[in-house]
Amino acid sequence: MKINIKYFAALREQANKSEEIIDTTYSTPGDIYTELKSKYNFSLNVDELKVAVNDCYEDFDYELKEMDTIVFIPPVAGG
Amino acid sequence: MKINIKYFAALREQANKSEEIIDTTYSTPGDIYTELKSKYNFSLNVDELKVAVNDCYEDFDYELKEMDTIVFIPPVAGG
Amino acid sequence: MFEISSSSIEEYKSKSFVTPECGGVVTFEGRVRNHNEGQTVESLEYEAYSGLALKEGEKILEQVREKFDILDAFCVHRVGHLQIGDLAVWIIATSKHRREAFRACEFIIDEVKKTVPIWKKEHYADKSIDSKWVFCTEEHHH
Amino acid sequence: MFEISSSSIEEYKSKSFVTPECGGVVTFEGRVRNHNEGQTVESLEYEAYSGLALKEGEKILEQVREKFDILDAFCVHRVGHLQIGDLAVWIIATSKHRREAFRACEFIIDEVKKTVPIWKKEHYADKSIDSKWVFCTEEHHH
Repeated sequence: MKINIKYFAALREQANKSEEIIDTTYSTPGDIYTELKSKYNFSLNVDELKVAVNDCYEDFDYELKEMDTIVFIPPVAGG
Repeated sequence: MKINIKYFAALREQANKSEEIIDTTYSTPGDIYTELKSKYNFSLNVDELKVAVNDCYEDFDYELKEMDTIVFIPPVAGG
Repeated sequence: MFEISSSSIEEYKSKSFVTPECGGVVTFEGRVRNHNEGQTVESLEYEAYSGLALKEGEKILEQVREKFDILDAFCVHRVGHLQIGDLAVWIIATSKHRREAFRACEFIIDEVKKTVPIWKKEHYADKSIDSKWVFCTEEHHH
Repeated sequence: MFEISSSSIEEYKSKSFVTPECGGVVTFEGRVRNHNEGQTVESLEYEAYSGLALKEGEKILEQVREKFDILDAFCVHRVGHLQIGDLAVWIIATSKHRREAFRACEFIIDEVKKTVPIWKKEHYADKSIDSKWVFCTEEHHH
């Protein structure tokens, strides 16, 4: 299944890209993060993150569909 | 004893003047207000007012000196 | 600093109070609104006993510096005949951390209403109602 | 309305949000300060996930209208590379009575810091310290 991933802040720097389309056998954001964490050596653990699918907050066990867009959200620091 | 009186807000309108020098036998702001209240028919009672002598808040039994300046202060409404 | 002005105070809003250590700036604008206690207000007259008002205003700003960890605080109050929407009082507080600026700004407007010898007379749209000098009860004007 | 801007947001400060029934206006400016947790900060980079940030921002402004008796509320957040003293966020709340505007304005900045996907990276004067993406702990930045 193809999934679009966008990266921000620390994750963007560690992945060294802002966006990519991955082809994965996993179907939840939680499993996909585990896969990407090991690939890019992300410093943030999954319990430090939130996840958005198609610009809405969702759970890490949300069932993804082909070409959904995922954003893993590091702790925010606006203001 | 000559005392300078300045009037503001409702008192200014009721006295129909902003300032005057009076010659009085009284020596405290409290007694002078009673005298002026009866002269100008002021609507405010002394317990609704504060008093300043020479630009400082003082008590109504403050002992006045020749040519002190008194202001009787109606309830304030700034802001 | 506490000031009283007989002309528009809108221009104060563009003055900069920012310093490098300043993280938060809170401002309060008190404006003339078109109603009060069920009456349609047409305009307001503000009158100040300046000699004492400036002293009392400065006293409030001294208190606020003692009570809160702020960098700067300033207040200007308009006097004269004001129309609906006109700026009557403008306050700014700056601090490293935002909480202190919020607390300080609100403290200043609360105290200004309580202790500074400034009065206001309301003129009403309904001309059968006499203009009157209003007292500052809590939440009276803004 | 909630906005995100990649250029200076100073000009928002001169926009008028005043209506005839408005008595109180409270604004908050969050600015880049020159220090944080003992370090001398030289500049900040803000990055936003705009698609979600705008939705979350609007949600905060809806909440604030439900919780407080205000007339209007607006927030704009800057993104990009900011220098010391630059305006990072600007908020305005207008109301009939001042208390509601103070409460609303503070609520907005508190919630923006908690829920809107915006991040900041601090660059330090001491070049031996790596720039880092900081988390928003209470009273972290302003």
